[in-house]
Amino acid sequence: MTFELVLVLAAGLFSVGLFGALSQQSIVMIMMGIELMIGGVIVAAADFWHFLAPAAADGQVVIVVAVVAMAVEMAMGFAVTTALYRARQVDTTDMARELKG
Amino acid sequence: MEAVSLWGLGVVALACAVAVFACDSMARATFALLGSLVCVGGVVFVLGLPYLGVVTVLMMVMEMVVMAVFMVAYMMNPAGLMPMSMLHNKRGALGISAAVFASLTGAVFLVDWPQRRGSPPRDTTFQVGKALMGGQMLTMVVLGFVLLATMVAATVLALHRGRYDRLGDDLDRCPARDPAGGGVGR
Amino acid sequence: MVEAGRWWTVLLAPALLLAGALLAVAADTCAAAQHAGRRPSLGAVGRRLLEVPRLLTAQPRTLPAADRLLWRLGVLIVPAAAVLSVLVVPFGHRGVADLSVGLVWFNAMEVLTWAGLWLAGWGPNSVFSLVGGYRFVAQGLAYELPLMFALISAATGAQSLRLADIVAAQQGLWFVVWMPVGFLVHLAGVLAFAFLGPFAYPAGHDLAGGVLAEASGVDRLLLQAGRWLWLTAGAAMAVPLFLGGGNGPVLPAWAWSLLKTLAVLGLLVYGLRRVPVVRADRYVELAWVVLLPLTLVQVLAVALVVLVRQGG
Amino acid sequence: MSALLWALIALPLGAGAALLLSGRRWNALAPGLGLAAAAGTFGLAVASAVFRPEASAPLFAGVRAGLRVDGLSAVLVVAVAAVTTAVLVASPGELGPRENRGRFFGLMLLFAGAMTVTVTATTLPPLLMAWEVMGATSWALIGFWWHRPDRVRAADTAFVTTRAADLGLYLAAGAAMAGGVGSLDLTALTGAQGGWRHVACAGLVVAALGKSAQLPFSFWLSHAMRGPGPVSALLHSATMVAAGAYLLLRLHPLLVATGWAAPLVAWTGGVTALALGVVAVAQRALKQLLAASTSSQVGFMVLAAGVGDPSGGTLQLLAHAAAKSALFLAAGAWLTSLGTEQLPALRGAVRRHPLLGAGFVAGALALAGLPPLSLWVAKDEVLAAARAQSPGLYALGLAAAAVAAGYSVKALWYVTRPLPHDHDHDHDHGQEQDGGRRGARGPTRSVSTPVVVLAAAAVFLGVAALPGLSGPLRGVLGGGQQHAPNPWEMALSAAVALAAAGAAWWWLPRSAHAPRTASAGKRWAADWLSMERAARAVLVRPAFALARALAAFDDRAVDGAVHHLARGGLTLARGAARADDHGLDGAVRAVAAGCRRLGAWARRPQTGLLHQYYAQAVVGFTLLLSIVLLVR
Repeated sequence: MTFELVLVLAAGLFSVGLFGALSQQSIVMIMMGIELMIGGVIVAAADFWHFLAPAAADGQVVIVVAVVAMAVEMAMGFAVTTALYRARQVDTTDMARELKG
Repeated sequence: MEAVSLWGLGVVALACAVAVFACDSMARATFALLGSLVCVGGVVFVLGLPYLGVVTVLMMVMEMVVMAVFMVAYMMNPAGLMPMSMLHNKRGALGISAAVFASLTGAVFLVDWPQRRGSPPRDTTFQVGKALMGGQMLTMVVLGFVLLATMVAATVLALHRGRYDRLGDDLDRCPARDPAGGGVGR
Repeated sequence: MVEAGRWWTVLLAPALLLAGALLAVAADTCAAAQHAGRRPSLGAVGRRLLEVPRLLTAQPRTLPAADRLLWRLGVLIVPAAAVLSVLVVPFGHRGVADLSVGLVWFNAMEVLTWAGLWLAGWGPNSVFSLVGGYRFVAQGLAYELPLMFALISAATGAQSLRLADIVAAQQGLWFVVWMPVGFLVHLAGVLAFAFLGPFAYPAGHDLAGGVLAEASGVDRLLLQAGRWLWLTAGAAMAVPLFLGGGNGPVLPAWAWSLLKTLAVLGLLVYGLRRVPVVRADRYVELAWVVLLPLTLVQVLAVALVVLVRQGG
Repeated sequence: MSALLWALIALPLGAGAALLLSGRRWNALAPGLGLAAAAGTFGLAVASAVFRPEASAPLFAGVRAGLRVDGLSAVLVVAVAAVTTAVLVASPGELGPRENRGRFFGLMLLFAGAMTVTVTATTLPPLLMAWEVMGATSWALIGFWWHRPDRVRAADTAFVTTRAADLGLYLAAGAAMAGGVGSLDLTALTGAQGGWRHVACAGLVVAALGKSAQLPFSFWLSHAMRGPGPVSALLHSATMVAAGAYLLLRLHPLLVATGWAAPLVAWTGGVTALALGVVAVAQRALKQLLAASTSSQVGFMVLAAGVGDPSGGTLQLLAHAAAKSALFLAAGAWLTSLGTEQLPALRGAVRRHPLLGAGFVAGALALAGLPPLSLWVAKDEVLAAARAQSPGLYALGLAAAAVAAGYSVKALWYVTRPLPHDHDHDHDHGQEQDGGRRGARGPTRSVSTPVVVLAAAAVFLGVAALPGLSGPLRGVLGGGQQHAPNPWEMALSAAVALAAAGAAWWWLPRSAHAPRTASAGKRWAADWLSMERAARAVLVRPAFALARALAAFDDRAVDGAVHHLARGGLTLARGAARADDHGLDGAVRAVAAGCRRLGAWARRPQTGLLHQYYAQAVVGFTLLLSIVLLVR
């Protein structure tokens, strides 16, 4: 039963992260939301690994990839934000609409 | 023992996750996120992946500290002293995430998961290491290149000065007038 | 061989750590006195130790809009992390907890200090402490990568992250002999995350104490204790990693460990006064441009040696 | 020998052509040249009459162009040449120096050449060609003053009528070819098989009657009088009208061979003689009177051809040619000098021009058929032959002779009246009325001499033909004459002629002053038996009606179809264009507008707001996920 519960935990983390990403205006908060979503993925991966395929290392590879993705996402996110901020003092997504249709 | 710790960590993680978007102070939000992710590391640790768990904690701590730095740099109200709602489309987001959560939990309980196949090896760290260096070498290589590309791209994007500004218009100024200090021979 | 100690070792380890820290403070006071030309005397040491009751009874200053929760959290994390990091260190052949990823655990706890100090800096809502916090993060970015590669070289040498295995791998030859760079970088790292001596930049006097500027009362005590505890923990960690832990010809394992730890601690305290405070941006340049390649080469060399020895 | 014949033909034709082409350039020299050519032709004619040359040349495949001067044609060739020379002598008087004399003399010589060829031809093609040239020159000469519309209309009427008749010749030629007479030789025509012979004969008869202005076709002769004087003298008295009669005389064997042709021709000739005689009596204009008399005299020739008396016919032809050309020359001269041809206006013309008048009187007397003049003798020959054929014909002939005497005396009466006192007045009146030629210039001698010569010929020719002396003439003509006129016949005809003349002379002064209440018959006769109106009614109007109908049909049906086709094409094109504009372009524009709308609509999700992108992404992924899960 714990398998499903941990998955629910993962879904919960993912959903809260999603809510944060969708509702927050500040770029930093959105990135925090995304970090939470990836955290959810990591929990799910560990759960799958632990309860479904412990013999194979694929679950762990997914976690490694997720962790790397988290790191890359944060690095690139802050790089873009820095460039954008330096260009126009923009710190919320609402102000950065240039790519509008 | 394992179930109790999992429950504990799960609840704390969710609480911290909610706290991230509930509290006004951005510092508190950041460290709530840190707390949540440390619990995630704990869950992974408890699920029999000690190395990945501790590495996750290690990485999350460094990330959150760096995020705190950026948060102070780019947030209008990092300390949350003037509470203002930086939210928009709250109802929509809530709706969507609730829907997602419902569908995921639905999936979790409806899908008949296959039985566990095989048993965990004695040393899971060795398993992942062997896999990354063996069967999943391609993934490792790709990750390596992605990280390298990220380092270069992030640096280029973040730097205010170009790579050759310091060498002057004719690229021949010596010594180079570099805004950032340091560098051999200067 | 090192195996997990019984439950009471959980209490013994912090006690030993505390004792070590006190010895270090005493040594430091003597060194300071000698440095100042006075004869080191028990009185000076006593006076130094009287700081503890003074801070305990002092009225902590309150600041406007201070983030008390985060401040308290920060101040607590620093010593707690030090204590938690020691749990993994084997004393002689017995350690508190023999984790398979003991090395990574120590590193994780060491990184927690970043969070703790930044929070301690952010908490009081004062400029000097915040700048102090930033200074520690900058210094952390500087020393972290070489330190990590130093630890990795030790782990590669022992082909395991478990400290027991690392100690076992040093039966014949201590790692310090063929990983000198790793050992020195580790010592520098210890000083750095204890922000003492050359790395006292975050708590620098130019910032009126930096992180410690607004700390008063118990907070200040905890922070100060944390610094010296981390120094002792670092020294204790250096022993199993590079100095063969409990291995030694005559004395029992724990005796060797103790001796080696005290030796490293003495070396460190001696070094505190010798090197001027290094600014973080200068040290980050040294660290990233010189130390990092060196440690990478070090890890490469160790890996090649291991492959050769295993292959052959 | 044939060279002589070729020369006889070539001289007139060549000279005529040259003069015609020269036009006004040699206006002064034209009369001299023309006269010289005519004289040359006369000489050659006499030589060819003596030597009787023969010539032939290959013309078409299997058909030769044969010419031969035998007895009959020898006489005619000489006659034609003589009359042509006489008329050309008189012409300069008629035509002023400002006229286009080159063209006139050229045409006259051309006509003479054509007439010579006609009389000497032995095969049908040369006859046909000459026949056509004669028609054409007659048309050109009648319409000589072509800038006068009425004269041109007259020439056209004459030309169309004769041409219509000439078609008979073509019919004959066709029938001959079909009938197996490949060589188209005139004498061989009788050999055509079966029906083709009748067709050929019919064609020839029609052509001859048309050319000789016999009954159904004679109205064109009244129009022919619109031409210049000499033209009437040469063509419409001696030669052209005689050609038809000559043709019938030569083809008498063919007429007899078909059986029905001979009596038909004979009776046509007789009736024409009588009818046209009455018409002549009813005429008030001198030239119209002479024209009608020509038709009736030619009627006698046709009668002779019908009853098979070539010598009588030829004698009649010669005598009539001489007499009638003299009368026409005189009439033409009076027309130019007195400016009128109306008989009352010509009262006393003889006294005004005594020499010319004498010639006119002699010609008229000969025409009347009074003994011992030439026409009386010729007429007796013909009547004798006719009596041998059938008494009816004899009676018809006698009546015609009487009428002939009548109209001749009428002309004589008017002309010989004493000059009215105010003769100048008449001149002016006549001039306007007739639009006459250049006014009161008296006829020169050049006109009088030929008239006198011709008149003398008319008189003395009769003597030669008297029974005693007719031997050599009959020898020339060849073919013995079975019916020599016995004396009582000659006496009877003389008596009839004298009685008719006396009666006319007695009756004329009474009718001249009586009020001119013309009876219906008189008016009918005056109007040339309204043949023209009948022809117009029978042929012309239906032809025009048919033409109009055809034109209407063509306009409405053919043009209509074409117009409708074009209009249909246009409407089709307009329809296609409209369809293209609305249908095709409309569709294209609609598609384009649709794409633009879709594009705009597709851009709506790109709001630039990051969180909305996340929302879209999440919704998208959940959909995908659900699809994947549900589908599998």
